Amino acid sequence: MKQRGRALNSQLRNSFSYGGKSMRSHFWNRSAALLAVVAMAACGGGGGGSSEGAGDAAGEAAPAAAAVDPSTVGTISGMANFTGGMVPTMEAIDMSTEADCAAGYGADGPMAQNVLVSNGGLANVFVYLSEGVSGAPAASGAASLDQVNCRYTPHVLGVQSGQDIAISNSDNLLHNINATPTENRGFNISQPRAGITSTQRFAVAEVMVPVRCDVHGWMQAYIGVVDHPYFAVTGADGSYSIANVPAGDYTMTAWHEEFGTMTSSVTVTAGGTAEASFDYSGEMMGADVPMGEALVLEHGTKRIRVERIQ
Amino acid sequence: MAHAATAGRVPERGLDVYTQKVGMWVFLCSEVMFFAGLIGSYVVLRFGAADTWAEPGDVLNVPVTAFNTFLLICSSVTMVKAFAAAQEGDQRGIKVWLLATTLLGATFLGVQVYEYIELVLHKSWEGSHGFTPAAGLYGATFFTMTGFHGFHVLLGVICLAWATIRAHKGHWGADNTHGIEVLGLYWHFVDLVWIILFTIVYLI
Amino acid sequence: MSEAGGHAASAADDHAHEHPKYMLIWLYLAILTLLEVLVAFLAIPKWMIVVSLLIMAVWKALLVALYYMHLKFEPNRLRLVALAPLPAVAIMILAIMMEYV
Amino acid sequence: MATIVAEATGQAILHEEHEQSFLRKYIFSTDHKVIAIQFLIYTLFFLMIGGLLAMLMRYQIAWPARGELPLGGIFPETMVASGYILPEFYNALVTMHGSVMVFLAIMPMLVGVWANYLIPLQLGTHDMAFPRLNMLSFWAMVPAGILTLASFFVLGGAAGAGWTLYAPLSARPDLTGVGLGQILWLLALVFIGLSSILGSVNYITTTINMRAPGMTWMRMPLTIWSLFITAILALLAMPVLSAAGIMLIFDQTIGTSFFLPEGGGQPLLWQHLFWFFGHPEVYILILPAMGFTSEILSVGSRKPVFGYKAMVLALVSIAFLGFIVWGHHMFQSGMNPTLGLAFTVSTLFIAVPSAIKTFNWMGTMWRGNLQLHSAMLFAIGFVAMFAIGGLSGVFMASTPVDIYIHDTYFIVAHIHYVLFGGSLFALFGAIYFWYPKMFGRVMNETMGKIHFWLTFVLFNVVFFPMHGVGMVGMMRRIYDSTGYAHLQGIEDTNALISWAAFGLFASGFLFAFNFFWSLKKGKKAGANPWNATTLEWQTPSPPKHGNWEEIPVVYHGPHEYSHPDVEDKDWLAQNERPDVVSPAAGSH
Amino acid sequence: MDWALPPNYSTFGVVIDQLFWIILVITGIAFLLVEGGILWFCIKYRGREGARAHYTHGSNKLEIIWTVIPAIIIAILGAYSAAVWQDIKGASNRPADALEFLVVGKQFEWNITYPGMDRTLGTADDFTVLNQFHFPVNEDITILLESEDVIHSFFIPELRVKQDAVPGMTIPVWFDATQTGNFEIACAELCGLGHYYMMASVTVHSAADFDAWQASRASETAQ
Repeated sequence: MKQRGRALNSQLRNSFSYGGKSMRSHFWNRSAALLAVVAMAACGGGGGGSSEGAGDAAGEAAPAAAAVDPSTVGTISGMANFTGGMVPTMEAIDMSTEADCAAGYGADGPMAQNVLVSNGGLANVFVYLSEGVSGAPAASGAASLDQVNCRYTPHVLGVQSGQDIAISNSDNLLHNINATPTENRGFNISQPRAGITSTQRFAVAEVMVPVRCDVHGWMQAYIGVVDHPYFAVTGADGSYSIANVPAGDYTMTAWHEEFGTMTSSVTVTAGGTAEASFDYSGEMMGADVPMGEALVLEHGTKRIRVERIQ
Repeated sequence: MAHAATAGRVPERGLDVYTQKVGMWVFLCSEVMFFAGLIGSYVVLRFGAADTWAEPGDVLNVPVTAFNTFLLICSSVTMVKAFAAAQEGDQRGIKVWLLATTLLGATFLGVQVYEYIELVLHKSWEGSHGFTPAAGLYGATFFTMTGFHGFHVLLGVICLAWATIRAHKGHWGADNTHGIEVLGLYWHFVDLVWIILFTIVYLI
Repeated sequence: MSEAGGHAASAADDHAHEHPKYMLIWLYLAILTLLEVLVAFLAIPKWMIVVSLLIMAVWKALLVALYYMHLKFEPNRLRLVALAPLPAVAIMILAIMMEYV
Repeated sequence: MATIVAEATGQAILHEEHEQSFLRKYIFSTDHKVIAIQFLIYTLFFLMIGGLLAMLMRYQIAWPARGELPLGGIFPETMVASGYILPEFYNALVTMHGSVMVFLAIMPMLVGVWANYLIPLQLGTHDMAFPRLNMLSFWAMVPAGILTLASFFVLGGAAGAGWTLYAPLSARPDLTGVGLGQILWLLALVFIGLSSILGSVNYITTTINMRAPGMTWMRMPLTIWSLFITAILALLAMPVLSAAGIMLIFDQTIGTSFFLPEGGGQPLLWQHLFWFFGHPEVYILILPAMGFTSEILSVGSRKPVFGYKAMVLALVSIAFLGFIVWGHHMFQSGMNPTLGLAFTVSTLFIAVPSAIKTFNWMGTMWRGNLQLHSAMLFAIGFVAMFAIGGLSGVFMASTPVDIYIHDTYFIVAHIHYVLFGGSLFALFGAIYFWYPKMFGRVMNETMGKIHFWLTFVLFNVVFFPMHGVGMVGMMRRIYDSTGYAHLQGIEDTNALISWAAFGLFASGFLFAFNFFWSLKKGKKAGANPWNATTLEWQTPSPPKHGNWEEIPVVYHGPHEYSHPDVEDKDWLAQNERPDVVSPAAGSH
Repeated sequence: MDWALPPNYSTFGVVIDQLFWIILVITGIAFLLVEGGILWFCIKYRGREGARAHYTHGSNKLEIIWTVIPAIIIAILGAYSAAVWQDIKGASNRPADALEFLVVGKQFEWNITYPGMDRTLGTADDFTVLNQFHFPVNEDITILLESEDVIHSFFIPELRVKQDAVPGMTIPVWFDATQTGNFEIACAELCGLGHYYMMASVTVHSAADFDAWQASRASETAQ
C-alpha cells in the first residue's frame, strides 16, 4: 500500500543536498591519504584540501586597525545597473498565515526581493575587492541583521571575517536563522519572540553565505564574508561607495543572487575616487550564482528556482 | 508447603558448568544480539535498495577474502588444539598452538587492513574514486559489519597474545584450562560470525 | 558433590569425544568455504545460489558451535543459554522484514 | 563446585579486607556493596539533574509568553535569551530530561544499585561472579555521565531530537543546529550499553551459578527473579541499541546513510531498532520495581507473597512478550498496518500478566497485618500508581484510539505513571527499606512519611491532569501550546501542573536531607530491623566485605511470614530450619 | 479546565471516540476496583499490636479467575480494535475514487498540492499552497503524505487523523469530514526547533465552495 521510492512528483520536491557534502568527500580523501601514509610508510600525500588556513592567517595577520592615513587612501564608488530592459516582476509573497507580518505591507502586499531595480539601478548587489588587497584592518563594530515583518533587513549583508553579526528579531513570533555556509561553521538558531538578539561570527571569507528561515519559506538573506573591510552592498538606487581603500590596483567582484558575478579592474589613487560600475543584462537571469547549493524558494503558490549551473 | 519437606534436599548447584564458562556464554548472547542488529539492518537495507548493491566480486576481492576466511578457520583449529594440549598438560603444545592462533589472527587483521586500503584508494564506486563507508548503503554496511568484526578479532588477538605470554610462563596446564577454553569460546564465536559475514557480504 | 567431582566429570566428557575430530572438522570447514566460493559464481539462478550459500553458512556455523565450542558435549542447560537469543534475533529480523510484505 | 570456588574467593576477600588502600576500598572497589553505593550516589545526582531539566520545561510550558525565567541570567545566550528559554534549548531539555532519567537515573538505580547490592546478599554468596567486570560496569557509567553533562556546553547545545533519537532529525546537524551534542550523547549511550551488558553478564551468571546451597529457583526472592529477568532483557536489548547508536554516529560523522533516505537509508529502520530495544527497556525500568514491591509488601504485610509462582510466571511472560510488542510505539509511524494489527494483539495481552501481578499484590495485603512505614507506603503507592499507568496503557494499545492520543500528553501522563509513580515510588520504597542494611541506620520515619505524602499528592496533581490535557489534544514536546486554536483553555491546567511539579521537585530535597541526615543521626539498625526473612537480613548491617563468615544454607521459600507453626515470632528466615525454631513444624 | 476530546468532525472519529469511551468505562471500573481495594485493605488490615496475618501462599482458583477474566476482556477489546483499525487504515479499505491531495511536510511548513479542477494529481493544473488545506465536506479525501527532511506528523485533532510523514515514503491517509469548519493541522512529531510553530489552517468547505475556492486560487496561480 505504500509507495516507496523517492519522488511522486519530483518537481515538487526540494532536491536536497548537504551543505557539508564537499566536506564529507574531503574527509575520505584525507582519511584515505592518512591510511596510505600509515600503511605504506610513504611520505607526502597529506597535502590536499586545507582551504581554511589561508583565511585564518589573513584574518590574524591583518595589522592592527591603525588610524587611517588619509594621504594613502582613496574611494571607490559606482553603480550596479540593470540593462536588461524589461524588469522581471517579482512574485507576491503569500503571508496570509502570518497576519501580523502581512499587516506591515501596503495594498500590494509583500513582494520577493530577488531583483530590485529602481531607475536602472540594481539593488542588493554585493561588491568587494577580490584581488590585490594586502593586509587590512581588523573588523570592528557589529553588523546587524534584523527580521522585520517576516523579511530580513537587509536582504544582502556584507561582513568582515571575524566580525560580530548581531541578529535580532523585531517580529513577536518565531523565526529561525539557518545559515548554511560551505567553508565556515553554519548555525541554526531560533528567536521565538521580539527583542531577542544573538551574536554570530564567520571566521573565514566566503561569498555568499545563504541564510534562511525554515518557518517562513520566503525568508532569504545572503551574507558576504570577506577578510577585509573593502566591500559594499548597493542601495535601492544601485549605487555604492567604499571609502578608505589603500591606493593600488585591484580586481573588484560584484555578486547578485539572480545574475551571478562580474569582475572589473579598478585603480585607486590616494585621495582620489575610482569608478567601477557593473552592468547586468536580463539574459543573465539564472546565471551561475556561486553559492554552496541549489536553492528552491517556495513562496506559497509561486516558486522561483535558482539553479546552480555547472 | 515450601519448607519442611524439602529441608534435607541436596542443594542445587547451578549449571554444573564452571562460572567463567557460563559468563562467557552469557556475554556471547549479547554479542549475538549486537551482530544481529548490524546484520538485520544490512538485510533490511539491502531488501529496500537491492539495485544499489554490486555483484559479488565486482568491488570486493573474493579470492583474497576467501583466503582470509581460510586463515580464520585455521586459527579456530589451532585454538582447539591449544585447549586439547592444555587438557593433556602438553606445555609445548600449548605454547605452539596459542602462538599459531595469535599469528593467524594477526595475519587475518593484516589482510583486512590491506583489503580496506585497496578499496578506499584504488576502487571506484558509482563514478567516485574510492570505495568508502560514504559509498552508498553498500559501502556503509560493508565497512560497518566487517569493521566491527575486525574490532572483535583485534580484541581476540590482544587476549591471545596475553595468553601466549602466560603460556611461556607456564601458567596453563592440565589443572588450569579454563582460561584457554573461555578465550577459545570467544575466538570461535568471532570465527562463526565471520562465516556468516563472508557469506552474506561477499558471496550473496 | 564436590567441586573436584564436577570438574573431572566435564573434563572426562571432553576427552571422550573431541580429539580425533578437530582436524576433520577443519577439513569440512575448508572444503565448504571452497564450495561456497565456487557456488557464488555459478551461472545458476540467483535464488538457488542464495539458498545453497545460506545452507552452507549455517552448516559451517553449526560445525563450529557444536564441535569447536563444544556445545555438542555440554549439558542441556548451557545449550539453553547459548540458544536463548536466537528467537529474539528471528523475531526482530522477521518483523522488520514485514515492512516489505 | 561453583559454590566451592565462590567460597574460596570469599575467603580470599575476607582475608584481603584489612590490607586495602582507600582507593581500592572506596573508589576502585570490587566489592558489590561499595559499587552499589557508588551507583546510588551517581544516580541520585542524575535524578536531581533530570528533575531540574523538567522544572525548566514546566516553566516554559506554563508561561510561554512571560519570559523572565528566574535565574535566566546564569544561562548562556544560546540557551536563554532575554529571559526566554529558546526553542532549541527546550528541545534539548525535553531530550535530555528523558535520556537522563531513563539511562542515567532510573535504569542504573534499579539495576546498578539494587542488582549489585541484593543479588549476592539475597542469594547467599560472597560477591558477584566477576567482581572486576562489576567495577568496570560502574566506571563505564562515569564517562557516560561526563559526556552527557558536557554535551550541554558544546557548540549547538545538547541533543535535541527527543530521547527516542528519531532519524533523520538526530542524524542531520544541519536540520537541528545540534552537532557535537548529539554525537556526545550517542557516545554516552554506547558507554551505558557497555556498562549495562557487563552488569547483566554478572547478574545472570551469579544468579545461575552462585546460589547458596538450597537456594533453588523457586526459593529465590521475587526481587532476584525480577532482577534476573531484567538482566536478561538488558543483555539482549542493549546491544541492539548500541549497534543502532553506532550506525547513527556513523551517519553523522563519516557520511554513511543508514537512516537517511537521501542515501537510500530508512528512517523507519531506526525506529524498529530503537523500539526493539526500547520496549524491553520499558520492562527493564519496571520489572525490578515490581520485585521490590513484592518484597516490601510481603514484609510489610507480614504475609507470604500471594501467588509466588504466578508472580514468577507473570514476570517471565512479561519479559517474553516484551520482545514482541515494540511496534506499538510505531502505530502512526507509517509502518505496515498489518504489522500494526499483530502488535495490537500482543500489546493488549501484556495487560494480562500486569493484571495478575496487581491482583497478587492486593492478595498479599489481604488479611495482612500491615506495617505502614515509609517503605511500605511507597510500595502501596507503587501498586496504586502502577495500576493507573497500566490502565491508561490500554488506551494506546488499542490502535484506533492511539491514532488520536499518540504523541499527546496522554502518553506523557502514561509514561510518568509507570516510570515515576511506578519505578521511582518503588525505588524510594527500596531505599527506605534497604537503607538500614546499606548504612546500618534507619532513615527517619517522620520525614519519610511526610516525603511520601508530599510525593504522592503532588505526583497526582502533576500527572493526572496530563491525561486531560492529552485528551484535549496537546502534543508532546511542544514549546508553546498557546498558538493552537484547539489548545485554548488549558493554560490554567498547565500552570497548575507546573506549580505542583515545582513542589514535587522540592519534596525530593526533603528526601535527600533525610538520606544524608540519617547517615549520621538515624536510629541504629540491627541486622534485621524489619524482621524480614530473606538472606540479606541474616548478616550484620552493613555486611562485611565478603558478606558471610560462612555461606548460609537455605531451607525454604523466601517469604515465610506468620507461619502458623512458628510461635514466638511471625517470620522464619530462609536459613532457619523450621524444626529447629519450632519443633512442631518439623512434623509436617 | 475542559478535559475532553475536541468535537469530532469525521466519520472515523465516531468509532474512535466510541472505542475511547468503552475503554474508559472498562478501565474506570478496574480503576475503582483496584484503588478501592487498596484503600480498603489499608484501613481494614492496618497493623495492630498482637495481630497476626493470615498465612497463605495464594489460591490457584483465584489466579485462574484473574488471569482468565482480563484475558477475555482483552481479547474482545483486541478483536474490536483490530477490526476498527482495519477499517480505518487497512490498505483494502482505501477509498477508490477519493479526491487526492499531496501534502509535503518540511521544516516547518506544510505544502499542500491541490489536484486542480480536473480532480487529479500530477496534471498541469495542480497548484501548491503553503500552510492552507482546503477540502470539501462529505467526500472521501485521500492525502498522500510525504516529508522532505525529517519525520513530521500530520495531526488534525477534530478529524481524529494522525499520521507520521516519513522522508522517503509516500503514505496515503484517508478520511471524510462530516461538517464544514475551520481547524488546524498540527505537527505531532518532534521535528526541530520550530516544531511547535508548524501549523497550518484547515478549511472544510461545502463542495460548491471548494470548487469556487480552487478556481479562484488556480486562476491566481496561472497569471
